[in-house]
Amino acid sequence: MKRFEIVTGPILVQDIIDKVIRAEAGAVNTFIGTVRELTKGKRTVFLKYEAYIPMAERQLAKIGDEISARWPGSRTAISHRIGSLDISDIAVVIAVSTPHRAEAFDACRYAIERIKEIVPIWKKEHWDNGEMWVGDQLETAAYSKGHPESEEDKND
Amino acid sequence: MKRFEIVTGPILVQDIIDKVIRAEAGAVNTFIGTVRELTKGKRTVFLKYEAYIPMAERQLAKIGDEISARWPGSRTAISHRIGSLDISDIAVVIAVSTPHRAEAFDACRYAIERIKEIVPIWKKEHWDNGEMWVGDQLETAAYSKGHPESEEDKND
Amino acid sequence: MIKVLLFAGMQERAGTAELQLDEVRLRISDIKSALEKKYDSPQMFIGCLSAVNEEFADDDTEVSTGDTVAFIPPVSGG
Amino acid sequence: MIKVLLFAGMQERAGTAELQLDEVRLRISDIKSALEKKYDSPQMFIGCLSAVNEEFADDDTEVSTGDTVAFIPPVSGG
Repeated sequence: MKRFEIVTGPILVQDIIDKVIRAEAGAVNTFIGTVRELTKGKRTVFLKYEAYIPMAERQLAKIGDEISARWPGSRTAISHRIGSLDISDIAVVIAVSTPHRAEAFDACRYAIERIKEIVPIWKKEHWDNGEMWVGDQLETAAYSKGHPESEEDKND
Repeated sequence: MKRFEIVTGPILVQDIIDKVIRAEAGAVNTFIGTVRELTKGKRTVFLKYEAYIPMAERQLAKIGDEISARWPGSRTAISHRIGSLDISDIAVVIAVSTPHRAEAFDACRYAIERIKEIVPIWKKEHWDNGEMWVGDQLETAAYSKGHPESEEDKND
Repeated sequence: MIKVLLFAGMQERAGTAELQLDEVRLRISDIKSALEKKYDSPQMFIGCLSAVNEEFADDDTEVSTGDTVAFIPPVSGG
Repeated sequence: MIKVLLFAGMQERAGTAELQLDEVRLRISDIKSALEKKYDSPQMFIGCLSAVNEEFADDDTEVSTGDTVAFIPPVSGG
């Protein structure tokens, strides 16, 4: 059972939860990132995620190690999907189990923030009238056929 | 589809998530409370939950209303199981969807804290050598056959 | 008639989940006093909330025939 | 031979996911300079991190035959 995975098909939330439920745990927090249709009024048609797969899985496992060190007694599982995703499809599922509830929230929150910092995965938004690699607006004002928006709006 | 429910059988996490996933949402946070075997070294054999069902469902819906008011654009679903639960069984599932991730965590956290404040549900712990209604130690030093512990340890 | 519901440890100690009071009109505080006497348990409502028809209510709330009063000991769901 | 991997927009602009460099030993900064020249794109590594054999590395890191260098543009998973 691989607890940190990049997958190419749909993610079943229960599978990820099953990897962390244990008799010692009283709480599981789960974060599910889905494809949102509208970002500041702009309509996403679909998304494409790409990853540097072996490094991404290694980095997800590293996040799990960081969480274990910071929240002793916790267990974490993360699956991130790549490829083409439609609106409402699940892109990422994080599950963290802990003895008590406060740490489950904190650790899961930590995981999603770290994913957005250190895991080599990239999202390309496709709109009716263009497409753009999110986070890539630096060099690509010309490349992007759509409207770049602030980093904060797009990357969550 | 009832979004705020007291149920007597197993809760399927995916069912609760399905009640809140929408095209406008990019994030779902889920809290799953499970029966923990050990609390401060004391071994729980099973738990029993009881509720004032109609009022409990009304109060869960009220928490949903509070969340909608505080986090516009969110949607919440909560199912709490009552009856006898074994170790690792799911007692409660909360799912909150929001456009962006920060509010999903905050709103879900708010929901579980409010459940522990305003929803008429009671937990009775059964150990090898006794049993006790959690939160009831005030009058029941004699009634409890086991060791009362601090409120904080037991009720999470 | 006023219906009174008891739960959890309070229910076990009273040996019943439900009581019927014949009075037509009562304040919550009156009901508490009556039950404290009935069960010889002057502290039985410490930490306990009250609800009338599934909404929280306070000691001064008046209830009348047809109402359901519930006493809510410290909750421990979740 | 040193393998270089490109991703996302960087890969699309370069028109390839992978390059092979014949050198036996290079610093990351040397590779960056060579690619900036090759693609006539002096800003192509702005905001970009580097990894050697799947671990983040800095510009001074030396790589040699058999190593895999990956350039990691700003990530946007989650």
